[in-house]
Amino acid sequence: MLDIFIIVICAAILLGGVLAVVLSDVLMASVSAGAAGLFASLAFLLLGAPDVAMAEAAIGSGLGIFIFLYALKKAGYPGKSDR
Amino acid sequence: MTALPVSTVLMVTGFGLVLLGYSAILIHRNILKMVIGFSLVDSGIAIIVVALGYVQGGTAPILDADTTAATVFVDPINAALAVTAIVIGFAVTAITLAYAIRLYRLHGTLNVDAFTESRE
Amino acid sequence: MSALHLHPLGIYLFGLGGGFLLPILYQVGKRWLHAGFVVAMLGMTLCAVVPALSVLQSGETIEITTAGALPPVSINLRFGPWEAAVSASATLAAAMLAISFWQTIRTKYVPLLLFLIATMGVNGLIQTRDLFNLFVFLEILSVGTYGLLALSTSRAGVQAAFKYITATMVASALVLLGAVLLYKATGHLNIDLLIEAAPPLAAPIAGTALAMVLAGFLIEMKPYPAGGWGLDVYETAPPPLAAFLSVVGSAGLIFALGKLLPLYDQALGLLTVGAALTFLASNLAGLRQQNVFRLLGYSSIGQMALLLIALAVLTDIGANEVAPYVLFGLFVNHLLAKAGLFCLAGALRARRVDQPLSLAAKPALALLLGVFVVAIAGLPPFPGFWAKWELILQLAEAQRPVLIGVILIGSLFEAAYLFRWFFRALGPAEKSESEEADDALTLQDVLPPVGFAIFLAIGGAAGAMASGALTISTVLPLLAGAALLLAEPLPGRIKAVAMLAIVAAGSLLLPRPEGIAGLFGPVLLAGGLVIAFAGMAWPGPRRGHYPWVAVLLLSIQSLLAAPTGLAFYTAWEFVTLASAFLIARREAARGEALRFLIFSLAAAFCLMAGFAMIAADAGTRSIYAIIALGSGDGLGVALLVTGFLIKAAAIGVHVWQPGAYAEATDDVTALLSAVVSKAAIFGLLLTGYLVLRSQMEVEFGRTLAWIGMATTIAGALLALRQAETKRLLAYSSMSQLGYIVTAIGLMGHLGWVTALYLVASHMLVKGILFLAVAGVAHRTGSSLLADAGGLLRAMPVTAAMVAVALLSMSGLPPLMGFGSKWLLLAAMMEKGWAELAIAGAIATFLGLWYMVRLFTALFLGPPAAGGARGEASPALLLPQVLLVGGILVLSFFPKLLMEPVSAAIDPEFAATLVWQGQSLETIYGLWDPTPMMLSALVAVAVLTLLWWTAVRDRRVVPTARAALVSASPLPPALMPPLAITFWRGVTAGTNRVADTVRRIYTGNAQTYVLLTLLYFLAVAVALPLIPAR
Amino acid sequence: MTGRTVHLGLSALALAGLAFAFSRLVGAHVEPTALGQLAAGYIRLSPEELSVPNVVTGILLAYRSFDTLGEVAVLYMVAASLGPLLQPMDNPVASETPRLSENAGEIIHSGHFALLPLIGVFGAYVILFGHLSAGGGFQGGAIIATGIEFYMIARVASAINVKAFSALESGVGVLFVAVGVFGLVFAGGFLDPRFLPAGELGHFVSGGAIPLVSLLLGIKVAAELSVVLERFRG
Amino acid sequence: MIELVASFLMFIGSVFVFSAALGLLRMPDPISRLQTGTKATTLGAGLILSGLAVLHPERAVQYVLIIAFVFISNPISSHALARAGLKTGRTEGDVPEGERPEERAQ
Repeated sequence: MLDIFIIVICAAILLGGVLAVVLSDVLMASVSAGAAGLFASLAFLLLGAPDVAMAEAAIGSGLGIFIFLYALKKAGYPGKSDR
Repeated sequence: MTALPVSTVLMVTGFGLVLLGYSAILIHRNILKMVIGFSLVDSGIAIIVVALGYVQGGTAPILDADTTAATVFVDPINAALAVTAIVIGFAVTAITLAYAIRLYRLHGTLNVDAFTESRE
Repeated sequence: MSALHLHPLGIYLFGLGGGFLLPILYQVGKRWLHAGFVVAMLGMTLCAVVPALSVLQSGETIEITTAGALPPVSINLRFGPWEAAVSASATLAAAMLAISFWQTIRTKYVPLLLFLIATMGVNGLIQTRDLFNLFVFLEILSVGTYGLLALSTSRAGVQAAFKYITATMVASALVLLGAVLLYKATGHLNIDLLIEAAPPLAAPIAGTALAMVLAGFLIEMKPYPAGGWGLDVYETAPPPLAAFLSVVGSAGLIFALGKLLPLYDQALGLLTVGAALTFLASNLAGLRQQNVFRLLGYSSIGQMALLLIALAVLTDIGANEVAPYVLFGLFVNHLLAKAGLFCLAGALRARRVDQPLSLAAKPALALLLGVFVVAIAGLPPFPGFWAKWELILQLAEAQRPVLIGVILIGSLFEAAYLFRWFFRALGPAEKSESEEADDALTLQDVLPPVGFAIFLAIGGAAGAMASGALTISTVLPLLAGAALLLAEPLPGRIKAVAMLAIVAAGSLLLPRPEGIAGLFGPVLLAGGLVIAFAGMAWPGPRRGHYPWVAVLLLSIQSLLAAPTGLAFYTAWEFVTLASAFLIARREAARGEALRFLIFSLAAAFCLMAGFAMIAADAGTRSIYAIIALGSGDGLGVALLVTGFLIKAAAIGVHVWQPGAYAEATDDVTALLSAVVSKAAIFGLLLTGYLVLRSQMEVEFGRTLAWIGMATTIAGALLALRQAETKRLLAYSSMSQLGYIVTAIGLMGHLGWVTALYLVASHMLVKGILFLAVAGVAHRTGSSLLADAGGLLRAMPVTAAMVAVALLSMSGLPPLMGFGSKWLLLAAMMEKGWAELAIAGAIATFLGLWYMVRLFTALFLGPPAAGGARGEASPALLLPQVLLVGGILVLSFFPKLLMEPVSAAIDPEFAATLVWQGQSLETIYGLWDPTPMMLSALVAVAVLTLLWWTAVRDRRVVPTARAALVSASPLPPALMPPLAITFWRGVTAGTNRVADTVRRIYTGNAQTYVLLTLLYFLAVAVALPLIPAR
Repeated sequence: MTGRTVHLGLSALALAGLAFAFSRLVGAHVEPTALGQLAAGYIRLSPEELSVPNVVTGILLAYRSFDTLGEVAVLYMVAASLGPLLQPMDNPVASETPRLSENAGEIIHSGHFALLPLIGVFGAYVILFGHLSAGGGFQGGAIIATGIEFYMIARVASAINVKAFSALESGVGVLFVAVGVFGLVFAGGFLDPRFLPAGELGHFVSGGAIPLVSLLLGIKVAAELSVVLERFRG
Repeated sequence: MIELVASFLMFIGSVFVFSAALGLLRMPDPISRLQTGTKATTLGAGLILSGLAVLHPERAVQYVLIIAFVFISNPISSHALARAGLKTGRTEGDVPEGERPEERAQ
């Protein structure tokens, strides 16, 4: 049972990662990266690392996205994409 | 079920995330995308660290009422290291973003190719 | 633990506690902020330095545990002798840098606290024994740096900071992953336990992990080709911050790598190769660098790579006894000198390498900059010199000639670009007065560099003591120089007298050499003093002249008396430096001084490498023991001979000489030509002794003799083409030294006696000629042959002096030149080298020709337009008279010289030569001189007749004179400037390679990240492939 | 653009190389069935020596608290650096989007009164019970910082008093170091939490100074993260 | 019996959450997506948590707290999102032509 969960979660993490790389919109990309982090914290929870899960959820994906959003605003978003 | 152990699946994910992060850093010219790449690398490393500490059938290394001698724990050291790594990763991401903003203010662009004033 | 007892843990308490407290103090008041910073910085420094002293004294390691548990469970720190030494010096340097940083950071609390915590981070990197903790401290240093880089607000500065962050993030990610994977593979994070477990490099997990950690730390040290981001930061950061990164930060990084080194026993070769590549490439790239700070960055990276080479190689060859001495010497040299350079360059607002900074007008600053440049270039008396010498000798013992080559070539490049900058900086700046006023230096600007220089001097003395070179021979020249430096405010003539007195008295204190050195000693001392007396003719203050002359003359005495290779080499380098600085005193001569210095250093490095190989072969470092053993190392001897020949201006490598002689001040030229050039001859003679004992005598001699003869002829031909008196004499000097080299190449008693005779003769003659020419130039205001003429009446004494010198030099009877040429031809015929003898005769003829040309141009014919206003000054004439006296004495009583010469040489030949027991008179008797004598006399008669007829016919004289003065011996097409073309080509080629090397640094952050990743991959691929030694 | 092509080609090479190295690592990975010696030691020692059932907290706040101290220093340095870094520059090219001055709306504004106490309580719980259950200073501090972020969203116009927050984090940092020194003076070494009584395993008041350290850490992290957020917002 | 109730609650909750996910995917514009996402997940999460509370009555208080938290935070956050969308003018749909439900219906 754990296996299936983990595989699904991992797929979600990787999907988030791929989206973060592929999406040309920086806002979408940063949110995808945050989603990957959120799924990662779920995986941590399942794998017996609740402390890490909390840290990742709160710091890595939670506050991480916030500073990205602020940075985007300061950097003139929505601006031209790099492609 | 599946032949792969849980921690291997997680490791593949972690390394995959690291690779994705580096590909973002190397391919995208937008420095904000590069920073996103770095934060993906950080997440990936955290996943790898936790995966490396996983013990088959292990539970969180927190002793409570239902802990018995037979209880298997996952490695607490990896968890501790992962927490440290996440916090440091966040800190470094924040400062990188600050530099990205600074660059944007000075140049009005986020394109990394524009930032080559000193070279050779 | 009592409060008074300083413990290294205090570094962290002061660092963090102080760092945390600063914002509060800032809100209380700025004064409190400053006080807090000073207390914290001081506390940290004391907590590093005081325990370090006691640890170094007792040799006992302080182990620091945290959390009340023992190491594997908790993190522990170690404060052993190594840690103590590096921690203390790095913290001290940081504290000194804080002074020069003060103006920039005092108003804000953020840079202050970052500086404090970053310094603490460096200490942590040095002391911690836990791998993950190492990562944490690495991050502390990195984040502190990132924050401090916010101080550079220029566009390029912000860009550089961003590049720096991206690249170091890759590096620290590698370290982190590697640490965790190593924990997975071995179950340890404690470095001692990891080393004990010795994880195999070939294992999939442990091996990759080790590669990650190694690559991470290597990348942090900005290796070629993955270090461009570091250079950008060095270029754009505030200088004290760049200095901090370059010395304090690097100290922590290389120490961290060093303590992990036992994990990489198998990979030392890889490390060496990588570091050697970095060393060579960054010094090569530095050659083309125009930005001063980027230049210092290249040098900095090069120095760290050198340290890494030394670390890896000394570990590899197990030279544990000398390792601390070499490593710490190199480290502390870089630490102090580079920090000083960055601070000083910052204080002087240096930007571009070719920008003059008016340093010649600010002697104290020039001295300071000179100290740092000399130290970085690895020259005595600074710690890097002693360390590098020992390193090269160790490498030679371990049979690593390629590595020696890499180190010396890289060092040569480094010296070249640093001294180029230094000489440029001496020049007068094009600035208005108000700008000058803006540039006034504050105490904070000057204090740290002065401190670094003082520590360098102390370190140099300590290094000399450790290497056994702290003898009176090494110290006395420096003391004399320093004493005269203090006397600089006095009037010039008083300083001249003081200098002569100090040199004369000092030479009595120096050990008295024996054998041929005992002959060279008094001759060169007397000649040197006499010529140096001519300095009286320059009445000005002549700042910087007398100290260096004293160093020069005394060092030559030390060189002659040197018992060991190190003593010889040290004195040799003192001579080189003193000569270069003397030449560089004239602004117009600085380009030539640089060329002189580069060729001299190349020569010196050849000597160092050659001696190292021979000493390794012989197993001793005493010069005379080596000669007695007769080493068989062919490459070593070849290198020695090359080195000495470069300094003797042999054909092909003579290009440094004419310009330097022509551009230097006149009395300096006289000293260089008459006295200094003899040091090379002395070295060649020593090498000759060595060769005599080994089995390669014949080929060596023949080669040397022909090189010498080619030099003689080429020098004479070139002298004939010169339009300037000093240049003519310079080529004549080259030509005459060629004779001496030929004589040494004869490898026989007679040849060597001749060589020594020629040494004395050349010294006297060239002393006279250069001083005479100086007198003429003083009076006529020009050194062109075309501008002079008809001075016979105005300057009769000078003319007489030149006539005597002319006769003596061109080998006409009855003066001593005749005797020497005579002996030389005799020796050649005795060897059966007839071709050489013919060539020698031609050379003699050419020599006569250019001397007659000089004399005619100066003294005969109609008086030139400028005209002379009387005889040269007595200060110039008196030395000439004394030297002429010497010529006359030696001409008429040759035994005065011949007998001691023979006596000095005889014992050396006793074992190998058939000359045993035969006196010089017998030798004369063996070969009939009559035909030679007759032909010479005939030639003289014919020439005199020609001259006489020419003089008598008033119409002929001007035409004949003009023809003689402007005549060219060969059509220019037949004398292509081969050597100059060749060296130009070498320079251009080097520059082209340097440009190619630099091109990889595109300035793009993405490129740098890519390069760091590729660097890691290269390490990962190479690491398991390196075979076990 | 040959330079770009070369860059992309080499990037592909580097990524492929990394992928290969990583695949070797994954291939060699064997999931263990038991803990290593050191980890097992911690599981045994943490309850015994420290009376801390959450071994991760035991490691983070006691055995490897030197790491934690360093980590706090990193966060602290970043929070401090952001001030000068994000200050408006003298020579900007791009102009800033001005900060919104209007309020966030009635619903959010009212909502934050309801939610903030909840978040605060949860954060405090995570901090204070870090030694007994999952959590600790870092995590709790981060949660509180999220609450503060929420406050920032709800009250767009209000500024966080950065001065007060940085004074708070500084003061707490000094206290942290002081606690470390207490450990040095009254217990086994620097950062040893056992200068306070160990208490009974599983009780709230137990684990020596670990709850205290956790509290300090929580406040410090919360303050630091808030400063970071405010700097980015401002 | 308790397990049955709990399972039922959780199953219904899952259906709601699933429909929310479906809605997020299929709805044409941000406002509609928020609408489905918020309402359905709030209810779904509430139901799942109630199921858990039934299953573990000893921790019922905590579950109730969580439910309260979700019930407050979900609407607020989606309101904030909607408002932000409105302010920045991003309320237009971005579902490609031919994929929109109304087009499909024709």
